Amino acid sequence: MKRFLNAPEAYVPEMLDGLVKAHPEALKFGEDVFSIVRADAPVEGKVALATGGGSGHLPVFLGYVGKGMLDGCAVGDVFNSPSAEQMADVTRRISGGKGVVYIYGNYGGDVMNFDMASEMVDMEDIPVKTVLVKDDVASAPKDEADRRRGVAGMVFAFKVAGAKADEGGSIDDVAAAAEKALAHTGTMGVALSACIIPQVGKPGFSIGEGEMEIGMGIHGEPGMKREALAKADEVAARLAETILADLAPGAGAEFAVMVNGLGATPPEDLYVLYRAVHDLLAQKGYGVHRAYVGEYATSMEMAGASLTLMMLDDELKRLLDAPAQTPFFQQS
Amino acid sequence: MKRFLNAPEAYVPEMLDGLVKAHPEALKFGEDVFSIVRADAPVEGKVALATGGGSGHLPVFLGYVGKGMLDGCAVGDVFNSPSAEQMADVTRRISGGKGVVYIYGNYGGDVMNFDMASEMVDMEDIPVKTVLVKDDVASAPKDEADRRRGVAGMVFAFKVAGAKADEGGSIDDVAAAAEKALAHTGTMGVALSACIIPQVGKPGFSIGEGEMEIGMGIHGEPGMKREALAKADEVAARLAETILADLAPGAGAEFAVMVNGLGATPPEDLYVLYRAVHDLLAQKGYGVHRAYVGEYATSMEMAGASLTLMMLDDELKRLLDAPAQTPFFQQS
Amino acid sequence: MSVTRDDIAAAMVRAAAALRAAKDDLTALDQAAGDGDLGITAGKLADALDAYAGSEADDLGKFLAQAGMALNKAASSTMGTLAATALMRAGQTVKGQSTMTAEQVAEAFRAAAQGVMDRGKAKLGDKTVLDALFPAADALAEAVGAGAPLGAAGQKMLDAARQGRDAVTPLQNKIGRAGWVGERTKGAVDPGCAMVIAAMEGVTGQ
Amino acid sequence: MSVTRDDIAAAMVRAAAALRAAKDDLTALDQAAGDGDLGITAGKLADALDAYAGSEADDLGKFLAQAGMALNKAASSTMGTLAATALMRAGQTVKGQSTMTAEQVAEAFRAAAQGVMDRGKAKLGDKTVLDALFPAADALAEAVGAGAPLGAAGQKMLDAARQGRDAVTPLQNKIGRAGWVGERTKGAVDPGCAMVIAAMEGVTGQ
Ligand SMILES: Nc1ncnc2c1ncn2[C@@H]1O[C@H](COP(=O)(O)OP(=O)(O)O)[C@@H](O)[C@H]1O
Ligand SMILES: Nc1ncnc2c1ncn2[C@@H]1O[C@H](COP(=O)(O)OP(=O)(O)O)[C@@H](O)[C@H]1O
Ligand SMILES: [Mg+2]
Ligand SMILES: [Mg+2]
Ligand SMILES: [Mg+2]
Ligand SMILES: [Mg+2]
Repeated sequence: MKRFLNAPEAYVPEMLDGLVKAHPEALKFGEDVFSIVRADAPVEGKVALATGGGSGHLPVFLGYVGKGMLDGCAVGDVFNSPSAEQMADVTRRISGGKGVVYIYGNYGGDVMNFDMASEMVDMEDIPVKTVLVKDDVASAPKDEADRRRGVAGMVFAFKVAGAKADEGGSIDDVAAAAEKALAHTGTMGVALSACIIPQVGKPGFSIGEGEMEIGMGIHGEPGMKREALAKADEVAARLAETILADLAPGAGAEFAVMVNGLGATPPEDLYVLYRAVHDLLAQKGYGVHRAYVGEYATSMEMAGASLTLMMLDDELKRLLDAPAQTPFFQQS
Repeated sequence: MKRFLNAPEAYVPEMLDGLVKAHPEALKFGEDVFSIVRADAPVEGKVALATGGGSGHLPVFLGYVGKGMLDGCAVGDVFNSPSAEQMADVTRRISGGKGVVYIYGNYGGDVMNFDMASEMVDMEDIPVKTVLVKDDVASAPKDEADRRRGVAGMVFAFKVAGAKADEGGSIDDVAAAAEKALAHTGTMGVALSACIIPQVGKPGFSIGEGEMEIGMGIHGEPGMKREALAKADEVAARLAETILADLAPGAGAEFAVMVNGLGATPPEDLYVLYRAVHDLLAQKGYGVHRAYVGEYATSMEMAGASLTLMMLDDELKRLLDAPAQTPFFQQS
Repeated sequence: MSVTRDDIAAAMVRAAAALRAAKDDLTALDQAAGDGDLGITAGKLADALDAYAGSEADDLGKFLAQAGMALNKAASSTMGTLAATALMRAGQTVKGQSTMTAEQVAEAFRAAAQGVMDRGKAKLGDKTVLDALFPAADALAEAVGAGAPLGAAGQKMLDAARQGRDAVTPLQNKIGRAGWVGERTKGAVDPGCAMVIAAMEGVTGQ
Repeated sequence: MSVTRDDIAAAMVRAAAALRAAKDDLTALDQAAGDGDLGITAGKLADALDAYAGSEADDLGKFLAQAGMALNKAASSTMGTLAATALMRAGQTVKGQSTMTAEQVAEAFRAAAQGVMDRGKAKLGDKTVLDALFPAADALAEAVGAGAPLGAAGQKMLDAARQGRDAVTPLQNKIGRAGWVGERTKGAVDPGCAMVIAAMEGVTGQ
């Protein structure tokens, strides 16, 4: 394992300790290191946003806690849901009197625990609304979209919903903004190598030299097809065409584009992919309103990338363009 | 090669095309794609800052072109200096009447070409001052510091000098600010795996499973020692102690700390390293003024990390804290 | 013959040992059909059970429910959460009691299975832990109803769980991470079934 | 016997072919003692020389100097930049001329070597291209001075370059990327020496 670790069991708490030590102006711990909220939480009079999920995907989830995006995050062990108790703790600490919106990926463990958490805080009169992220178009066909996984598209949901909350939106407005963003968002990934859960110590699968897996999830969930590694332009076209078929944009549609690296893929390669996506959209008469190229939702040392497209209208543009300041995402 | 590429020869121009397409509000091309300047260049009445060097290190060098940091960058092929002609082109396009400061890493090809470029523009009455970055404490002993390589510490030099230029400093002031930052900065890296130059197609060296190379450079230049991969805390201590011995800080010194990932190393692991550095500095009675954890100077898919420490005084703090907006570096 | 707090605590310790012993097998099963963390989850559940078994509680209901909360905190992946839910639901059936009869053990088990179904919203035949739990709950209730002592009834329960597991092995997982693996799960043992059976083996000593 | 533009152009094409043939060897040498890009540089120089050889220029001085600028644009790593510098300096010695004598070839070569030294600021014995270039320049001047025809003088030049290369092979590189490799470079052929010798072999046809 080509990694910097101490005891594998200590990996997540040490990482969290380091993160809060590096960003004390932005983040603070809740009940324990697994519950992290904005340094200025609770923000009174604002709908609060919480997320949560397993570790191993930085900046997802924790990295988006900050002004203009999320108020708090419950953090689990690598690829493991946090507990309901931790989620409830985050919820209590960020609640500013206008309710809390949960936005998180559609994974069984997370769903069960967030459901338990919302039952707990419901008894304490904190209203909660839940928005499940299911943007991975490769994870199930469109008519079974409820089975889809949540991947990098959640970052757009965090951004849009966070801006709506900053604008003074109600809990329903904020949840609706997140739902709207997600209804217009699709993501698809391609993996070139596996990653290692420190406590397991060896990869759960392998991808041969010269192979790629199209549609793989960010925990190594199997994709649509294992095939020969294609040229960057072809890979970009495969991802873009599949997402576009799913979103079915109208003529002249404008997009936010995210080319996300899974971990080991160099930023240079991501720009080679972005170029192909940009040119393909332009050829089809579509526009790019904003491009995000970099690591937004990772799988530790996995090599690979994902493409996310969000179709924009004026409201989504405004919410996407609003400022945000988090340890991993700054926009002004 | 687990990478997204088209023709290897097209790698750098395609990457640059993608980068400018993704960030049209920030960047524009000069004479060709290898010469890139701020979209609003030249900024009249400000000392301009230029850098340059081989590709394969994003965000270094190009990613720091923008408000508060650099005005332009000459870009070479992977691990190759750009040409003198490209550097001269960048220089002409960013010159705002107060002169141009070159800040770049101490590598033979770059030095020769920047020297040629400054001879060229000197004939056109553009005054140039050169600041060489030599922050890698592992690359030569302190009494041969002129032989040292320039690595991630250059980012602090860009930041400090860029802020000085924004404050209205003269060409001498800006160069002096960069020199001052660098005189107080040391970096040391550790690599866990190699990287591949696309046109070569295979790694130039290899690091065995369970091994690390302490002190390796960002092009795979050999380090001080090949040894068994140690625990994260030990690695962090090795890097920090070596740099501290070189910088010889006074009691209660305050630092800017950068834990930089070389490419394949997960952000989580970088925070595990940061935590160890933070605690070690605290134990010695030193303070952390600002922490930067992430990918700042990479080597494509190389696994590994570097630590940079900059000892701060009030002026350096002010210049470091000033706002900056570039495609890869935002601070407000 | 009635079951006391100490009996339950001893069963927890036996389950913990069995879970710990099954770690590597569970990791391998979950690597094939999921994300490979089930061995870690089993280890965490084992540690949490061992740590909890010595706790005091006013009555059996609280003893079980608090055990569930401890498990959820320690291991909150899908199986950890379902295990926690199971214990919390079981606890609800014996609130205020300091012992429970064999019939009440069977009832608590059924409530636990139902809790897992409510929480996870899976159906029988989706190839999850439910396909081991429900047949086991039925068999236990039937045997106890027919007057069998708990030891013999436990054997029936375990047999039924194993049969349930084997019955769904040829099928495709329909839910959870394994649901995304699709076709390739046909013929593979469901990792969650394997985990509850390991725990039952520990409890029954068989 | 005088050297014309066409002679120089033909020599460039021969050098290009030799550099291209040496690519893989140069990559391997530079992987051991540097960053492994010298084969790429050699390939780029070869392409640039081929592309330039057909160009027109007013005189030999411009023909050589402009070749240098073309090389710098095409390949600006250390060796590319030094090769470009060499041609520019050589060009300065024959400004305005349309042919050059054997003596002038030797002078131009020495100026080129001195240009490389000025640009790179290395010393003899640092184990760089200088350690092949200076002995070669001396041998060429001596042979031409003694009245040898260019072909025979070229053979002496090449022999001297090879001897220069071999003489520094046991030493440690002191400058450039290889300088950081330190001890491990002892006994390894300097990649830059290998490249200029390949080019000279192409030019002399030996
Ligand atoms: N909705 C569900 N209801 C009941 N059991 C489920 C459900 N989803 C998954 N499972 C069970 O959980 C097992 C996987 O557990 P675990 O590895 O903890 O999941 P994950 O890693 O996806 O959180 C599966 O083998 C299956 O038996
Ligand atoms: N300062 C210098 N002066 C002369 N020759 C040098 C100098 N530095 C390096 N060289 C030569 O350059 C060769 C390496 O060339 P190249 O691979 O292009 O360098 P890099 O990749 O470091 O830019 C060395 O083998 C050496 O002969
Ligand atoms: Mg899991
Ligand atoms: Mg090089
Ligand atoms: Mg699992
Ligand atoms: Mg080289």
